[in-house]
Amino acid sequence: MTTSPLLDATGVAKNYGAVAALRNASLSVLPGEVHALMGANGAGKSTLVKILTGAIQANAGRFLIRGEARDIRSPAAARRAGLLPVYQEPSLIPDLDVLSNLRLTGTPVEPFRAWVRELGIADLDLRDTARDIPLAVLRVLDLARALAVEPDVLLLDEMTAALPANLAEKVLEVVRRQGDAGRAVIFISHRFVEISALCDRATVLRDGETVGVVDIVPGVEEKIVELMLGTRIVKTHVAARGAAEKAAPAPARPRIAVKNLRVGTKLNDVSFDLRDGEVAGVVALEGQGQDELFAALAGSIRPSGGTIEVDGQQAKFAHPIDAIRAGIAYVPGDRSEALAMQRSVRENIALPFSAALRNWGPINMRKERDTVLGAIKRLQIDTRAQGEVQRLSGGNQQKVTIARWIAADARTILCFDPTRGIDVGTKQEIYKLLRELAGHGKSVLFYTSELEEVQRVCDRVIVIFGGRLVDIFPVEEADEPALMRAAYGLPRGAKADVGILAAPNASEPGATP
Amino acid sequence: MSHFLRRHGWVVGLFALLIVLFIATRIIQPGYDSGDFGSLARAVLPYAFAVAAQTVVVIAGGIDLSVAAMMALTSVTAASMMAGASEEYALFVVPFVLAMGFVLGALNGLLIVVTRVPDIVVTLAMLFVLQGAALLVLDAPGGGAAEWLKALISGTVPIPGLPDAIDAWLPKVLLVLIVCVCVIWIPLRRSRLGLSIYAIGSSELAAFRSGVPVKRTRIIAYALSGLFAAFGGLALTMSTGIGAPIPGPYLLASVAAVVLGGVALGGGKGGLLGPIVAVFVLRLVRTDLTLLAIDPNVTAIIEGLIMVAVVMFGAFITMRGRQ
Amino acid sequence: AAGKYTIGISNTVQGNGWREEMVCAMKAQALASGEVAKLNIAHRNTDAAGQLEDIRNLISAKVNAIVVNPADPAGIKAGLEEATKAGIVVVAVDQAVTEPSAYIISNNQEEYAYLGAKWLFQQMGGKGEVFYMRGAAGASADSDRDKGFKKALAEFPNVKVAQEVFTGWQQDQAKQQMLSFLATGTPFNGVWTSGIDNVIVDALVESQAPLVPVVGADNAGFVGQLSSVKGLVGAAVTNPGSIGGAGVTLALQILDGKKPAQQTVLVQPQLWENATEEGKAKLKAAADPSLSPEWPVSISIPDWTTYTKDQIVACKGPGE
Amino acid sequence: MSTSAITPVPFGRRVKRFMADRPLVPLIILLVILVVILQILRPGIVNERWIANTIKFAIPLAILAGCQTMTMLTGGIDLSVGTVATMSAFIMATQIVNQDPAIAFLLAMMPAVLIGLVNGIGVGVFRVHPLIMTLGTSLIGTGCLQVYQRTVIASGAKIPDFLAWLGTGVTPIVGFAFPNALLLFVPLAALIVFTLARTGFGRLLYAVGDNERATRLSGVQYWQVITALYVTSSVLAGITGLLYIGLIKAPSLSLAEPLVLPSVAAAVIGGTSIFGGRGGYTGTIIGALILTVLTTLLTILQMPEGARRILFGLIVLFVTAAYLRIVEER
Ligand SMILES: Nc1ncnc2c1ncn2[C@@H]1O[C@H](COP(=O)(O)OP(=O)(O)OP(=O)(O)O)[C@@H](O)[C@H]1O
Ligand SMILES: Nc1ncnc2c1ncn2[C@@H]1O[C@H](COP(=O)(O)OP(=O)(O)OP(=O)(O)O)[C@@H](O)[C@H]1O
Ligand SMILES: [Mg+2]
Ligand SMILES: [Mg+2]
Repeated sequence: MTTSPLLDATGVAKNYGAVAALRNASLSVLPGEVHALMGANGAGKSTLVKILTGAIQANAGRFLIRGEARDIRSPAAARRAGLLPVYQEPSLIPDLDVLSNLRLTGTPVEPFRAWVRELGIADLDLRDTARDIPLAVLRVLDLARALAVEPDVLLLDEMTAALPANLAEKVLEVVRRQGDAGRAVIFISHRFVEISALCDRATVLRDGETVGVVDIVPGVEEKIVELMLGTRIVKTHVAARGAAEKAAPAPARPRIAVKNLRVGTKLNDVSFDLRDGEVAGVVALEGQGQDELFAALAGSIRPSGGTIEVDGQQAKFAHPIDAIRAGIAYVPGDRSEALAMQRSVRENIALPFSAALRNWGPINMRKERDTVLGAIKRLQIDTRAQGEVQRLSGGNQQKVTIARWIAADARTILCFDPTRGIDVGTKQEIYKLLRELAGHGKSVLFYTSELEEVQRVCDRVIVIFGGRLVDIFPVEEADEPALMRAAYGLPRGAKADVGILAAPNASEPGATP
Repeated sequence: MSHFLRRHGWVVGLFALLIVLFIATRIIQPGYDSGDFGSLARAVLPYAFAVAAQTVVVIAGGIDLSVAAMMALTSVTAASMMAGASEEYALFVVPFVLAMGFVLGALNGLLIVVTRVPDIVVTLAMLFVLQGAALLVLDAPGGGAAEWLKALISGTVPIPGLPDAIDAWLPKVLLVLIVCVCVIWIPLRRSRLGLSIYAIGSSELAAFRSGVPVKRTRIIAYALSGLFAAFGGLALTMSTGIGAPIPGPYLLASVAAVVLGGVALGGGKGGLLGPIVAVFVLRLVRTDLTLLAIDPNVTAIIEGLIMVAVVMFGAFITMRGRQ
Repeated sequence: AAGKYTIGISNTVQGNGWREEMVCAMKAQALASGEVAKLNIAHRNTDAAGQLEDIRNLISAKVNAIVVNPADPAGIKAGLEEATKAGIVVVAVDQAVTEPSAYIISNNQEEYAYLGAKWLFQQMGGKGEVFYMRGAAGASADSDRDKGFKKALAEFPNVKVAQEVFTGWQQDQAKQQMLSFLATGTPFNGVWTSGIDNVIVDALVESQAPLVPVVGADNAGFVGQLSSVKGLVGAAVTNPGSIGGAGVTLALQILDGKKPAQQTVLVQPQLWENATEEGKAKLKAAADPSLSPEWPVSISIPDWTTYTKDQIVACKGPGE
Repeated sequence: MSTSAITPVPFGRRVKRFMADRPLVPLIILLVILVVILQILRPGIVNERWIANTIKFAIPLAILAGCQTMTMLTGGIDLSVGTVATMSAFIMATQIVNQDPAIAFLLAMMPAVLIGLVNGIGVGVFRVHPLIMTLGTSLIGTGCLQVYQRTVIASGAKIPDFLAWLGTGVTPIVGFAFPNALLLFVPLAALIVFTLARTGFGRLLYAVGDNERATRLSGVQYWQVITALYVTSSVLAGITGLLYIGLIKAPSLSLAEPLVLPSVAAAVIGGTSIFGGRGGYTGTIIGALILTVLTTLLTILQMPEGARRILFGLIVLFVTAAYLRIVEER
């Protein structure tokens, strides 16, 4: 290829105290390409993006933009250089309305509106305050805001991770067209489907170092995984359920019985059972009421109608403590919602032990240590950054949120998108863990935004659309097209074209100019 | 309309409360007239500037404990410069003192940014520093003020064509307040700088990532606070004709009015109108209590109760709204 | 007889024994006079600007007279002028005001300091080092007293100030300052205090330091100590809080048409010492252990107040 | 990542890291430096009597700063401690005149519990900002105290001997005069340190200050923690009031108010984050000692009052900034 790179970074290093987030990373992006940045959790992808966009300063590194050495000292400077990021976390100012947010960054309004519409959000009021907008929509607005100024290089950090399939699909379409228009996109994702559908090349990071740059061709996944994980063994088929497990007789009464549950206008007349020893998957597009369902079961919000029965007894949850007392634990999708970031791994895992008034007294330190260590071992949490949870990588943070309930020995775990933004290796571990829990007679309610996971982990599938229960069916009948159709509220058996995700291999990798 | 109410509901409610209080005042003291309203406006002036000073930094996500000390320092500086000086000299003193407030406010911001010590601690330390400086300027109340400055806040604004009965309800001091605040606030509110101040108060990280120069904006917010405090200091000198080195009760009052005015202490929300209306409400409550000749000690209890009750009520409303 | 006047009161220091006594004296005198229907009291911690607000509120309340302890002599001129214009009689107590139309009845602060300092320097034999414990930096009463102290100091060239501190009229701060000073081992021969006196004697006794002569005010606690603490030589200079009652009397006289000859009436301080038998007798007569230690014992001023001790201690005004 | 252990670390960095791991060390060094300066300015001042006095005055400050430390850990602040301490002290001194000591004590602690409860409910249930809530209750408390004062003018006040003994007394042990107040303070401080480090309640304070939503999802009931916290804080303030009246021996209506801002400063100097989630009580105690010594130092320097205040402000700022720098090295 003769074209000179649009962006070329070499020898990038960044230390956080004793932890080296990046050691010798490099990245070179050509005009018109969609370039994947891949790596396990904690490999340093987000750190590299932050450095390239001036959000943090590198300790070392050389940066060329269109062949010229540039020092990117602030987000404003990166913006001037034509580099625009969409970070892993939303970056709209929460208390300003969308319009003011646009004014703040000097984004032209009309192109923004056009992009928002293009990205599949029809009814956006620019005077809405960012705080009141759902997370998934915020991410799309972030993207539209970046697109509106037509950047030379767009950096998307796990843009699709928190998006429901319908929005993710739109995003992928738009991103691919960016590449076609001669601009460059740096695309971070843990989803191979997206990478192979979208990207031209991939740079793979491991432990803060660039370990390879590969062209995306069919079948390259294995190679990438090898690069990403080094010697780590992957793809053991943990998710397959043993025959013995399946043969266990169904208990007489369900662990949890939800009857005609209603939450405001978001959730309507939903009924299902959750049995001991099963993993039930919830499949839904973004904002179909699944948030409310989980929140109601976890005791975070009060339902406006219907009943929840636990072990045959009707339960009323006024506070999460009530659900926890009933043995129901909630693992939220957003880790920052679940962790005390400045406290240690140990304190975070042990947090539920101190919650009840009668446990406010002196702590039995030995007992606590043993329990916590057991949970850490079981989840293989990398605790090198023990002191403060905020220094752990995203994947390890997620493990801590689950470890807490393993340690507390909760009977039912509500997992809301626990694999969001987690690398394949860790994902496998989590699948295995959920199956194990079910094997030990626990019950799990599992929402995921990745349909493929449903097939791997769940026994039954509960589909919700528009706040109503669409269907409940055993996993054997849940192939991806069937799930997709159900998620769109279509009856089982009907045929419909639901976009590129349904048949990812049908689309060619984007052509290089 | 519902949009407007949702966003400005609190201020509208405060206005309603103010009107109710005016009616109550007329009932308590049927002779309460325009002259008394002028007195109220004069009492409000230093508080209004103090609260404006506090509001700007609170919106920017900070707090300024040095507001009252800054008012004391600027007040004694103005008073000692004008003591025995000519009337024209005051024309130079006023901008000098305002600039001084601006610079010292910027120093507050600079120290916060450079030392990375929490704002509440930096401004607490500056409270002592500014108090000390005020004592070095004047070790006892004293100094003087130019006659034209004092005249600026007494009397009413004669607007041609308007009947005197209405003119009488337009005290000059109210005009001074509106002009001084609007000249700074309205352009600010409409500028990118103003947006940036709201942005850093709402989420510093998001603001930084949106390309807002966070440090510079913070310094400017504190500088503006200093400027408003300097206006407050001048207001003190204008109304009393002297400068007093011991700070008045403006710090607590400013925090209370900011909260009553619907500005979230976490930053990023609210405006200047609410807190200023809140100042009128609090001052009028004070007047009513005096008119009712309520035991002064009970007055303190009532003022505390109002503060707590109104804030609790506001919290209650937001909680209900969230559910 | 039901009174006919409404009197407004404005005071800007709250929670200080002296000021509380002043307000109680005002109430008691208003009650005892029988001429007052209602008192309207604005009594709180504030500055000159706050007092202006209070005075204007009292004008709005249409009182007949305002008795004011000014936060600053010049700072409330505008408000007092407005009051006079509205036909209200204005009497300033304790400190002077610059508004010419106001009447003033006050303790002589300069004389207060001069009297005590002069006695102290004589006790010290006209030479030595004095620990000078002032009031609140920036308060006008403090700077007036400083004038008196300096005047006495000028008369005794061999007396030096060992150290000068501002107690802020706060007991704990004063005590800590005294203890720190004692710990330095600096020699000193006398202590002059601006009314924060009993804690100083406590500090001297507790740390077993030599009991040097101490000058304070006529606070109940200190007056008691002057008779009870062995070996303590000291003097209490009167600074009656009951001046407030005198202010009410003056206001009523003016309302009744009996204007005084001058605008300003000064109440001269007295000095009660325990170095002579005569002084001791005076002290004994004045001592009143039943009062709060922060209250001045001179709870009445002859010719000016007519209430009884029970009335001032009860602290009730007309209609309460 | 383990390579950093192999490369030699420069000495300066090593010292800094050593201090960062033991954040108390720089504070203690500062305290010693202040005492040395004092000794140089006034040779002979640092003697047994001075030490006893300094400790006596630092203790009430340190306990109130403990209230600030605990509330600051949850992201709060308790500005009502001054009023609460004053109320307890004043009520004790006036009720002891004609009440049984035990009853007087109970009466004295009543407003403390009440104000703590109101603070806790306001902050924990109604979610009022702690700054506003505690300011409001302290205004109300002051008003009530003044009304109360009217009712006891006739009966006068008295300082119970026991409190005077506790506040001002010293007991010579092996030739050194130990202030009796230590009898109260040492167990109290040990209890606070233990509570913060080793009890469920202490854990919750840190966790709530760090991420309240996370604690809620873990089953923590915020209002319970906050109410218990503010009641504890108020009770501590009440006890401080009793100790302080024994020290000052003069009941006044603003007795402990001057301690409020320094108590915040002491907690901050001691390394507690005003935003919550970080800090501890040992640092606070040293912070209180530093402030007390600093006050003495400034008293001794013959300077105008204004200059002294300027110096005080600058030193507080400088110490906090320097300390932050050192601890950030971690
Ligand atoms: N502020 C910080 N302080 C200390 N260490 C940090 C900080 N931010 C990141 N790290 C560390 O740097 C490493 C790289 O983190 P980074 O967030 O870049 O990983 P990532 O590749 O984006 O992972 P993920 O896929 O989980 O998002 C991790 O080991 C992390 O613990
Ligand atoms: N401090 C602790 N350290 C370690 N594990 C704990 C601790 N407290 C409780 N656990 C464990 O957590 C699980 C549930 O805790 P929970 O608080 O419900 O028990 P508990 O009510 O404290 O029981 P009990 O009061 O009978 O000891 C149990 O397995 C228990 O052993
Ligand atoms: Mg990342
Ligand atoms: Mg990460």
